[in-house]
Amino acid sequence: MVKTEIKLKGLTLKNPVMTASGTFGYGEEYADFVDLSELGGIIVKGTTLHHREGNPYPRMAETPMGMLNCVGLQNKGVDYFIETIYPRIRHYDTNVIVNVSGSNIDDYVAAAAKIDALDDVPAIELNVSCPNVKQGGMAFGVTCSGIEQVTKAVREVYHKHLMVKLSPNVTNIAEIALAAEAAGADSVSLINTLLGMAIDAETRKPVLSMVTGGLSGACVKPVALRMVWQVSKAVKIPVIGLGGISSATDAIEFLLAGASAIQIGTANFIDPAISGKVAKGIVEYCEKHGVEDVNELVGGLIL
Amino acid sequence: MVKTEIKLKGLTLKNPVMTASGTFGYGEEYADFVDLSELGGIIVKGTTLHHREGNPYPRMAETPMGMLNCVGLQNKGVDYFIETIYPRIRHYDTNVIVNVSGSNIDDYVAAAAKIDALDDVPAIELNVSCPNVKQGGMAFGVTCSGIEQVTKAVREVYHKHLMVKLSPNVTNIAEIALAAEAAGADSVSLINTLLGMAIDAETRKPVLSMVTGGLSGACVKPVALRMVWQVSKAVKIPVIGLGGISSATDAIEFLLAGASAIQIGTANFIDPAISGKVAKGIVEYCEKHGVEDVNELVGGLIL
Amino acid sequence: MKSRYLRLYVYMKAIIDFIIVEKQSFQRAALLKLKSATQLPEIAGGQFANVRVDGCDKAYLRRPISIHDVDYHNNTIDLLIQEKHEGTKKLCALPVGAKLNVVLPLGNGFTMPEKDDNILLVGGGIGIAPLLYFAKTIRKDARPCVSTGVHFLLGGRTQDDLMLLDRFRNEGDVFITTNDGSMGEKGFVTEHSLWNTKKINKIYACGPMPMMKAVAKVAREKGIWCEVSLENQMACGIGACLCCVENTKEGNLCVCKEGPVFNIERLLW
Amino acid sequence: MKSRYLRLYVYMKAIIDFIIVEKQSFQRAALLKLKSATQLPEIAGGQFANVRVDGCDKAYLRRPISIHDVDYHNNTIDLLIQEKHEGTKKLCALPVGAKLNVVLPLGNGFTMPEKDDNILLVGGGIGIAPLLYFAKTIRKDARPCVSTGVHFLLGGRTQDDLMLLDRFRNEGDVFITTNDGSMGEKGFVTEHSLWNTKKINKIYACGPMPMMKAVAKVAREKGIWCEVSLENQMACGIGACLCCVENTKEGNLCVCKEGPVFNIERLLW
Ligand SMILES: Cc1cc2nc3c(=O)[nH]c(=O)nc-3n(C[C@H](O)[C@H](O)[C@H](O)COP(=O)(O)OP(=O)(O)OC[C@H]3O[C@@H](n4cnc5c(N)ncnc54)[C@H](O)[C@@H]3O)c2cc1C
Ligand SMILES: Cc1cc2nc3c(=O)[nH]c(=O)nc-3n(C[C@H](O)[C@H](O)[C@H](O)COP(=O)(O)OP(=O)(O)OC[C@H]3O[C@@H](n4cnc5c(N)ncnc54)[C@H](O)[C@@H]3O)c2cc1C
Ligand SMILES: Cc1cc2nc3c(=O)[nH]c(=O)nc-3n(C[C@H](O)[C@H](O)[C@H](O)COP(=O)(O)O)c2cc1C
Ligand SMILES: Cc1cc2nc3c(=O)[nH]c(=O)nc-3n(C[C@H](O)[C@H](O)[C@H](O)COP(=O)(O)O)c2cc1C
Ligand code: FES
Ligand code: FES
Repeated sequence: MVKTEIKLKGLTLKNPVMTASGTFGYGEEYADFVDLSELGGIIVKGTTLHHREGNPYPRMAETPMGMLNCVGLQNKGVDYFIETIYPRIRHYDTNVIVNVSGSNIDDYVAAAAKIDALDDVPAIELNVSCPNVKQGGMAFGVTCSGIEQVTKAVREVYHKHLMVKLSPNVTNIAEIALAAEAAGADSVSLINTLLGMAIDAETRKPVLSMVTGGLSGACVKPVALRMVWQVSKAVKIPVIGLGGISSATDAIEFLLAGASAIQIGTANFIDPAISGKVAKGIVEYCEKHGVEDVNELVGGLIL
Repeated sequence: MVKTEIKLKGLTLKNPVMTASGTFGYGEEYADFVDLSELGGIIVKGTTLHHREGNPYPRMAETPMGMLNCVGLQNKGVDYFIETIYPRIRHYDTNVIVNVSGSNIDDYVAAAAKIDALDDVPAIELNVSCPNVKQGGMAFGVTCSGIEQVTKAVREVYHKHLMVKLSPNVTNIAEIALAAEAAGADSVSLINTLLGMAIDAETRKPVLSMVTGGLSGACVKPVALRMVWQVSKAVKIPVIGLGGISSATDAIEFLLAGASAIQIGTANFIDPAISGKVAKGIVEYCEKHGVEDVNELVGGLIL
Repeated sequence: MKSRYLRLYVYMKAIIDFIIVEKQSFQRAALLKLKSATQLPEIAGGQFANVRVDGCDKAYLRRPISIHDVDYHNNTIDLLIQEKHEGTKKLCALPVGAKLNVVLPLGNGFTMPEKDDNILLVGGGIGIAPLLYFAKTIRKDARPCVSTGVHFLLGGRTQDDLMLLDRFRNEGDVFITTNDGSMGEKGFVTEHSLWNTKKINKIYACGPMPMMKAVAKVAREKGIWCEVSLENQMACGIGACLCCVENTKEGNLCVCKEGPVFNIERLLW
Repeated sequence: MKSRYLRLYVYMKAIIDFIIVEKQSFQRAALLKLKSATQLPEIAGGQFANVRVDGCDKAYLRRPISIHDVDYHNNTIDLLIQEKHEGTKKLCALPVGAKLNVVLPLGNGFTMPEKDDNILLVGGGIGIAPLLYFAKTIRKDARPCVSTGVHFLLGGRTQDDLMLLDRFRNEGDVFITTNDGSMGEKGFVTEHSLWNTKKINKIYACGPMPMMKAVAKVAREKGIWCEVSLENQMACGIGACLCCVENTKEGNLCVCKEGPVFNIERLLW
């Protein structure tokens, strides 16, 4: 039996596979395809203090082995989440983690404090890296001082596992990760989407309503893997790797690069059963290669 | 007859299609496939003051709709170029542009000064963004002061068209472009490769000898297009767009986003005749859409 | 009523590897019959499938395609696919014997009519696809078929757009318009003479946006209940990504989950 | 001598859309016969083709494949392809009638032997591919064939690796080793008894690295002239990208352009 448990501070994952925020709804949407109890965790859709309608349609453009989105954090707000969604999903036999976003520090803090009170949510993922909202969002994630401020402020009110999600749209991601660590993050997750753009040559217009959007999917994997490697060499807290993971082999590569766990995003759209398959595939890899504990793979890159 | 001529300061392209440095050799390699006289220009392999052996093999990894390389500027040095290669290629009926690299400012300046003396080279492209060399290279391209220093120094000795090639591995590429403009660049070209990485899960080793390498090809197009758009809104000098261009439609998108001309890189490997096809395809697009002069497309994005 | 509850229970979504067992090619479209080795989930008229396009580097995401027909006995579904760009071209070029990975059934179908309804099913171009199976479900519903039968009003630019008319004629009366007059009455569906002669109290429409907007306009003018099936761009197809939203009176709703069928009263157009 | 110059002149590279006209499938390999509608450029033994893999999202770049045979009269080439990962699997799965876009001929072939040479062509695994056509060019060269004929020494792990032996027997004597002894002598090619019995002054080798290194070692020990064909990873295949370099006594050389065939004297191993 391969040991697959990953212990992070205050957060135990039964295996390293989680699903990425904004790509897995609230888990319910995938329940017909995946046994949710076979996942290490589910990170639900970005939640903000107040209701947000998100950006206008069109919000999506297909790109070579990837997609752009400018959803813009459409959600009904943290109170609606607590009252209506949380009761439905709190008893999943997996970690339910809430992705928290805001347009200013007070909003982040207020939303995080409300979620701190939910018994069955062991962690939040602080989204300081969403490229699709005008205020806040990515702005916090691209400077050390921005990330420090918001992480510190949330740290004061949030007492469980605090994961900070990093933007790849920066010159030096290791520096940003160190700032999050210094400000009290329990882990960092990366990458959020790369800022991109699509144009329709026929109409001469941008494809997306917001002109630019976030790039995700298989195409970003090489960049994500590089950043996970750079960050995991720099920080002491665990790193959660994501960006283009579409198979168990991809997941193993992120573990080897230094990720303690991984998230699957866009690949859920291509194969709604992929998260369960990756969890199984990691075990198969370990069996084949005589790895007794998945933790042995973490940072196991041979240079 | 569609007008396709693009006039840049001291550099007239018969059409907006050039080939990207490091992907088109010295043009000779493609002469069986493309009529070089049908191109706006050829940017030859990165040239340094001294001979460089480049990095060890393996230098390449395939990725989803893209590739990583860590060639590391293998070349025989500027003197060899001038003595042996230049005489062979100077009489091409197209612009021969030399891509110049260095590990320190003096080297850049010395190489640029030598090329300034070549009658049949109307421009250089300053490569301050190569991610595959330890010293210099990208380091200059990721800070405003770095790019300012090297551009200023080269500007003093180089009297023809000075194109500065930008790295996409930065938080704010518009800022970097403005620094290049202020320091005397006649144009900026972007993007160079995105820093990425590949791991072989079976051997647990990095695929590339240098661990990381530069990502190019169709997968990077959305990021490149976004950066071209951001930069062309910020600067007054012309912008040369590249990154993943694989068809005439892709090229049109870059023109609409604000590029005055484009370069084709990795796509040359997939179809060695693609550069000529793109040049023809742009004309066909213009004919179909009643565009009389390609310059009308530049920055023609309808918002 | 039992069938209603049954339905709610069985709309379980599945990922199925189908094999193409029959194929009929048209001008720029194809009809594919897909066979599943396992039992099909129950499917409502107007629901859709999300189809993976293997071996097409221009189609990373799945392609949403309406379910044109279902045969529970043989575990087959029919898809009627029009070539648009690379993804649908690749699908239309697939040979018999090819494998097709499909997620289904997705979305909410059309609302079943009541016994006394006078219904009109309006299809434009490839939008005719879901209407066939919907008509079949009406006729096969536990309750007796709507008393006046099923009427189809199908529109195309030319005769070539109107495929498989025999299939439709098997399920009801078929009225036709073409823009060029090459078949049926000349003009748009909304210009057909039946609007003046027939009694209609429920419209179900699927087709290009301008056509659906025109139908909705007619419905509003005449005060007729009307459902339309939207075709917003989708990424996940199951309500997870929020990419496919339609801005409605209730705010942004996912077309893949709350739709694709909407009563026009909910829409802002 | 005329043929020499002629060759230099006609090694023009071309991009050709071939059609697969014949196919033979093996355990985990396939032999494809590709027909061109236009005249083939002249091709030397040991040169390779760079093949685009359409409809495979795991193969963005072309795949270099040796030219196994050429028929200038019918404008066909043969490729012998072994399934490695996705790209070659897709190629091996292509049906007769499929289109294949190929850049050829690339690289420098093997050096033609002289009349009095005693030559041995050593192939391991799929490395046997280029040796067939090379042997044919030797026999068809303007000058009389090497006096002692062509000898092949072909090695595989098992019998299954040794395909198309009849083709090789048509061109010369065939000697065989397999690691498991299922065919020919048991052991590696370098352990075959012919090394002790035959007079050899030129070796041409193609196969997996360990095998080529072993052959090079034997050649050096015995002072025999030896060329090997390398298989470095390639991006462009035409000497433009500098990805495929082999670190040689002359520095980093492009295998696609300066090779794939190298005299072992130039190599660092
Ligand atoms: C619920 C629903 C049911 C549909 N039923 C059918 C059907 O039965 N038969 C049929 O031929 N077509 C149907 N369509 C339209 C079909 O999905 C598109 O024609 C197809 O996705 C185009 O793919 P492409 O690769 O050829 O075109 P591309 O334009 O290259 O596709 C690029 C992207 O845009 C999306 N897209 C393009 N056109 C449309 C469109 N009209 N609607 C939604 N997304 C689009 C694609 O899914 C893809 O993500 C339906 C669409 C929806 C939403
Ligand atoms: C000059 C030359 C001649 C060759 N001749 C033949 C032949 O006649 N028959 C045959 O079956 N194979 C031949 N090969 C090897 C063949 O190119 C590889 O097996 C093939 O590229 C693997 O592709 P893949 O998608 O299956 O594997 P993957 O491992 O998925 O390929 C990933 C990347 O690595 C490269 N790569 C992988 N293996 C090799 C390899 N052994 N050599 C070079 N590049 C590799 C691929 O081109 C691709 O870029 C030759 C290689 C070279 C360089
Ligand atoms: C449609 C869509 C919506 C997303 N919404 C969110 C979000 O609400 N919060 C967040 O932190 N990341 C969001 N992301 C980013 C993903 O969680 C993930 O970081 C990114 O897609 C890269 O991973 P992938 O390539 O595996 O998809 C979203 C991504 C997509 C494609
Ligand atoms: C193999 C290879 C070698 C390259 N060498 C250079 C170089 O010497 N100098 C340079 O400025 N850019 C170099 N580049 C970057 C390209 O010129 C181009 O900026 C990049 O590949 C993005 O464009 P593309 O996606 O069209 O390839 C190289 C790229 C590749 C793939
Ligand atoms: S397509 Fe994802 S929510 Fe509708
Ligand atoms: S593969 Fe590009 S130089 Fe050899």
